[in-house]
Amino acid sequence: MTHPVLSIRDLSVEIPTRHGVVRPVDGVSYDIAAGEILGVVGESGAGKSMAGNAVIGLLTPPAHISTGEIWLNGQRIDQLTGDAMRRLRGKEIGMVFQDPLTSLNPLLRIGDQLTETMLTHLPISRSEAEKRAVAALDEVGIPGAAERVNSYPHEFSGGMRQRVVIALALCAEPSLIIADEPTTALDVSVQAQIIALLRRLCRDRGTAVMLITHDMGVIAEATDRVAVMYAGRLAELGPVRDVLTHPQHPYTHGLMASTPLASQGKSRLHQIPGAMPRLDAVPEGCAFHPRCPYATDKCRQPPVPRVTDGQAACWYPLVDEKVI
Amino acid sequence: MLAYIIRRIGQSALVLLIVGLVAFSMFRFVGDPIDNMLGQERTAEDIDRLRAQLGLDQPFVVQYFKFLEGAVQGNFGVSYRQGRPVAEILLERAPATLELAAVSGILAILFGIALGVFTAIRRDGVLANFIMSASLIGVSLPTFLIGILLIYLFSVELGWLPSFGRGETVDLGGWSTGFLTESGLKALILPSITLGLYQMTLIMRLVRSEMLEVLRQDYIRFARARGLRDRAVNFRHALKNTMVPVITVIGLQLGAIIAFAIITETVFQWPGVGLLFINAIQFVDIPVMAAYLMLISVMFVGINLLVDILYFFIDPRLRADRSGGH
Amino acid sequence: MRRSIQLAVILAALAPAAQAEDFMWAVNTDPQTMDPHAVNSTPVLGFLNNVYEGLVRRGKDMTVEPALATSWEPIGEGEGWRFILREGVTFHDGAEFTAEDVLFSYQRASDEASDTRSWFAPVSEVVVVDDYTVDFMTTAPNPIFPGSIANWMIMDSGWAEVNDATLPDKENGNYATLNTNGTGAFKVTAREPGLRTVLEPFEGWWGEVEHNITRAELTPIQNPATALAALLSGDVDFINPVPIQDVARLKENPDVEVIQGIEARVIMLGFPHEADTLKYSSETTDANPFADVRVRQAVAHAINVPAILQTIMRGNAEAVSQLVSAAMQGYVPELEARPAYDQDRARELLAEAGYPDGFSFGLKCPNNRYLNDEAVCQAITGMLAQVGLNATLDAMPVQNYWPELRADNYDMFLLGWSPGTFDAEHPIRFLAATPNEELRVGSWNFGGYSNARVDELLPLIQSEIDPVARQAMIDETAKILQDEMAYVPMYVQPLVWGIRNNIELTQRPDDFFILRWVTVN
Amino acid sequence: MSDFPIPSAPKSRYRRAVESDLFYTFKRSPVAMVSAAVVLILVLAAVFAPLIAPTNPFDPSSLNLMNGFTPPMAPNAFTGDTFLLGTDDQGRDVFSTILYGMRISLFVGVAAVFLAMVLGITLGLISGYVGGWTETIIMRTADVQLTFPSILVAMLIFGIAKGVTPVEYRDQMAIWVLILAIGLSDWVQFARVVRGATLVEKNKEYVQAARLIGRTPGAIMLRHILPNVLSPVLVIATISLALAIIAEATLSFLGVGAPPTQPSLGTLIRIGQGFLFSGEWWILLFPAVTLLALALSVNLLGDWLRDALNPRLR
Repeated sequence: MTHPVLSIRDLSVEIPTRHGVVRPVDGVSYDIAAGEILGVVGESGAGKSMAGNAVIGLLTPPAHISTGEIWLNGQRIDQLTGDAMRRLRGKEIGMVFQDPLTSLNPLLRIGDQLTETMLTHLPISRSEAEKRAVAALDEVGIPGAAERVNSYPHEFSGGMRQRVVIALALCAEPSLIIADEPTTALDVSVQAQIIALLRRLCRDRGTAVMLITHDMGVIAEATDRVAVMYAGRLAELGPVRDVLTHPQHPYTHGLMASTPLASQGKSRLHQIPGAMPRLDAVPEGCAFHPRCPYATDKCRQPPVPRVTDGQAACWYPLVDEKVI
Repeated sequence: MLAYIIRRIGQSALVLLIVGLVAFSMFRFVGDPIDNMLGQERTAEDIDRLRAQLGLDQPFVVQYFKFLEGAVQGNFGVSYRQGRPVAEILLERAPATLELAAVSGILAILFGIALGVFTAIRRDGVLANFIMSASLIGVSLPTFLIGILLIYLFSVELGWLPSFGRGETVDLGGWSTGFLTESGLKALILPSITLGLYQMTLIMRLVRSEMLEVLRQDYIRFARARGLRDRAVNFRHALKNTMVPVITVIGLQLGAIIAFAIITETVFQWPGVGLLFINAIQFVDIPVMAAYLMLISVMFVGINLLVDILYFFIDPRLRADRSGGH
Repeated sequence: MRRSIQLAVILAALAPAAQAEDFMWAVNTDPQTMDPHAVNSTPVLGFLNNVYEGLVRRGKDMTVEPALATSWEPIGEGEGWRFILREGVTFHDGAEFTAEDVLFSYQRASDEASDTRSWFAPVSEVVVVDDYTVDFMTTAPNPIFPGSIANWMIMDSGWAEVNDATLPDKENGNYATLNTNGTGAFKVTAREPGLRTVLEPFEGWWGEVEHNITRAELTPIQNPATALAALLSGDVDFINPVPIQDVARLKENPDVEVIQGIEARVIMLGFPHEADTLKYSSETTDANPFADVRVRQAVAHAINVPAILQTIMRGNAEAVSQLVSAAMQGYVPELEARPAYDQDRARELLAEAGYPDGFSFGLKCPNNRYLNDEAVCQAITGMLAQVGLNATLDAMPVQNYWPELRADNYDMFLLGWSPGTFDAEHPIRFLAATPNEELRVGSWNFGGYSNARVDELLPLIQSEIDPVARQAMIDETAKILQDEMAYVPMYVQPLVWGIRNNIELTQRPDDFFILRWVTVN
Repeated sequence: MSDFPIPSAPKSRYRRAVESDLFYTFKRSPVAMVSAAVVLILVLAAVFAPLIAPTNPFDPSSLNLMNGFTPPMAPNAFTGDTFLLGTDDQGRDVFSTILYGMRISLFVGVAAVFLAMVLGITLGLISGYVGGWTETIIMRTADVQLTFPSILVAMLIFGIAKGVTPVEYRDQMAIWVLILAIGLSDWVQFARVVRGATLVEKNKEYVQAARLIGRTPGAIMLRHILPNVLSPVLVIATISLALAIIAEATLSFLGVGAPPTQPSLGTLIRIGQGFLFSGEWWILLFPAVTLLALALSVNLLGDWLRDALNPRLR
């Protein structure tokens, strides 16, 4: 039996604040298989990045995992201690951040940053690491990689830097990549290239990818499956084609409708009334109910609807006809 | 780079000239040197004669340019008080101040950076918080009082360390050093703590806040996300970036150390240029005051320049900006 | 080779310095020059008294005693003084001391470039009679002449010429500024201005050695607390001065001893006798109340001198009623009584003078010249305020103070005066005589006090040889000054030295520290 | 952290939130609360000194010299008077002197910081907003000022002021000169921070928009940019206050401080250190402890404020 590369079970992250405990990630479960790209989508504050940070063990205190389990390649990792977790980072889980301009240490040559990462995780010599660094840069499409290893980050353009970041994330050959809004800070013309690069590299290596984004275009283009998050909870989870074309959750539906891509040909964009609740004021029951045109009393009180097999977290999932 | 340095020196020189002029205009308010040069039984005629001899009857602008004329040729005049060339006196006194400043500076930098890094990494630790609060005591009392209290405790009550002076010094080709004798080293302890404490606190707090700032940066998170060891993250990545702004301040603090040496040297009767300056004020020894201010200014300009050049080596971004020319 | 020399130097420095009779002492002011004729100040002359010698010197009780002259006598009816010189005396460099050196030193010390020329104002001519006899001719009979030149030091003429130091040079300095060649009991072996000065006994000294010092080192320490700490911790053997407030505590300390004497310096208040108006008054702007003797007397009555002595001076000073202390020649015992502390009397006098409600004015005061000068002025401010004299106190460092006084920027000022000649004539000449450039009198009489009878008496006092007649004239002058309250003398500043308990020494009232009277046990 | 809720509510609500956050962290920090209490007590004591102090130490006519050197809580040997914290060499009640001295120290400190703040903010705003030659001149002056040690600047100003002040006013001059000297040697860090923030804010859309609709530069600087730099300025001001109080003490050691007839805490310490060895420990100890408590509390508050507001301090 093959394990999924990553398996998240009922994961919750809590932050104690003076207004009580807030839960930016609340009972989230999903798997990612080898070579699969899972898109995690949602508005700002929906808990997408927080879940990613929880997986790689970089939650900023006082945020912490309160319940749930995280399994990586059959090993439970949410309870690992500091150093054991550190060994996993980079080696088993790579991460790509949003802004390539700030992700690279401005004072170190990119070659040094690459070799440093490899030497930390791989039993290779320095000269071997230097060789691999050039190869890694070459692989992500940096022209003249042999010379460019000695360059400093500021000598690259934004797109090139994101390629360097990807090379860094992949250089110790992890089995999972968490890409947190990897294209948001880039020019539109470069975005597609980076997505294509990420996709190609992961397909080639069989790396699982958690692609966190709020951009439905990226989702449509790159992912195999998609998880929609709202107010820390999973709203809907399914193959990208199903979710995009037959959204079951009214929120997903609204999200699709408000995206130019999904509303091709329509003259005006749909808008979801209201705003996502603040995390310290998540309403009872279904968190989406104040904005949902279909909400009933059932939605307004506990229990909270959860995603089940092939079923969105909604008491009244939409059927096809309701798509505008 | 060279053009930049030359421009910097040019600007600084202009500023120095202005500072010098302001300083010179101040001298006549410091007091009148004549009374210290003449005894109890002087007459009004003696006073006028001596004043004319010293050129003090001329407008201060004229005095200033005369001073500049000499200074350019390395001649700072003759001390009213000691009747010796000022340059000679300054050279004689400089080693004491420089050694004191060096020891205090090194203490301040070493402990300041170490404690700053520690308190930043252990941000919420009990010990770190205690160090942060305790360090404020050092900057909440005036330096002179700290010095006097140290003397009281370690010299008078405990008798461990000398209460004043430099101890035995050894002359190494014109440079008198206190580093080579036991009494010289002992004599350094209290003054360098007194002088370095304030700067250490400043450096420590600055390093801490800069480090905290850096630790929140994406590239640090990225470095952690790559599984780099804490030591590599904290020192190789974070500390190096922390040092960029810290170096400027350290440079300025080195200057401040030399200036604050005035107080420490007075309290410990440390025979350096600071004490010389205070004595010069007391006796209205204008040539010494002028030369001291010039020396300090030149030193600061030098330190500033050095800091800039150091920047250049630490931060590759600047290298690109500046070598690119304007 | 070079390295080995350096190593030797280092080793020598690391080796413990010679023990035994090393004597370390600290003063608050470094002697600013080693030239005995360049600066006339106590720190310089006091220090150089150990290195250079004069024809006469003062003993432990300030009496004039033979030094380089073995005897002296007046010439004729007061035309001058004849000095018989000591034979067989050599300078530190081995040169022999003769009358030539005396003549040379006279010329050097009386030159315009010298700060000591006023000592020789009465001298018309110096005649070398033979190698060991010198005559000093004076313009008028001068009974106190030998005593007045006790601090005049003899320099070797040959040494001065060879080293191009025939005249003192205050502005630029010369060889004699840093180097010495006297006949005294000690020679300077190292001189670092402002840092330390090292003395060693002169083997060839003519006198009988009383001390047991093998090496002595002087360090200036300005901060009083640091100096005291140095004494308490044993880093130095002797400090001068001891802050007055620490005397009582030091006396309890078994490791140190306090030596206390009365200094010659009288602390007094001065007035702007000549001014037309007050400078710092908020309401009395059209008159100068201090021109009225009753106001000056009111001031004298308003000041509680015993309280100042009790608290600020901690019982270490004595009240005084005239411009010289009782230890000086010419002191007038009959005038010993000070105006009593009497606030009612003070108010009465003010009312009589037309100021029943008092007035406001400015009091200038130095803050680093006399013992606790600032505290004394503060206290005076309070006392005067209690009788309606509201002083605004402006205390400043002495380098700003004298220019202020010279510019007449005061309504009242504090002054200390120590007669260099130890004679009552000295303050009359400098403080009481009407200022006169030509006669070289009244040069410290800032307030321009003027009394015809005093001006008349001064030259007579100076030339009177008969001690009784002279004293009568001094008595008369002192009476005038006290009646007119030209100054308000308050107390004589104490002299407080601190020593480690293994030291024995003698304190002289002129604050000169004589190293040859020191014994280290 | 990109998906943490950042309220996009109007500015006033944001400000309110910041303030209530401040209050919240304040309540959770015992150090901050104790420091604030100490500062409050000391400031109130200083402000109401004339009401609290048993005597007025600045009134020379009320002093009895015979009360000098009375130990705390013990009757004077001559007058029988008793003083809570003893008396100094002038017979002044140490407790009253501390209260009045603190008034001067605080006044000098606050006024100097205020001067530095106004000067620094103005010059910082101008140099950041206007740029060009104006900026070069201002910031170069700031560099020089930074390189020149503050105590020398202070002594320089003191010297000049002494010379140019008319003789009649020289007595009241000392305090104003202290303010000027400390303030002038302290404006640079305000200017630097404000300039940096101005450079950032100036290019933000709302400022661009304000410019487009024809707001004057002055109005833009005051209405839009200034509010954004206030929290770092507040932190610097707090820490500067502590430094200014200490600087005043240091200057009085060098003889350029408040006059002894109207002593500040620094002057009291300078006077008191003369009695360290003589046994009258109370003349030094009480003012020193007061100064320590004051400066330390202000420092701790500043420290807490810095962490609470977490501004980028440069």
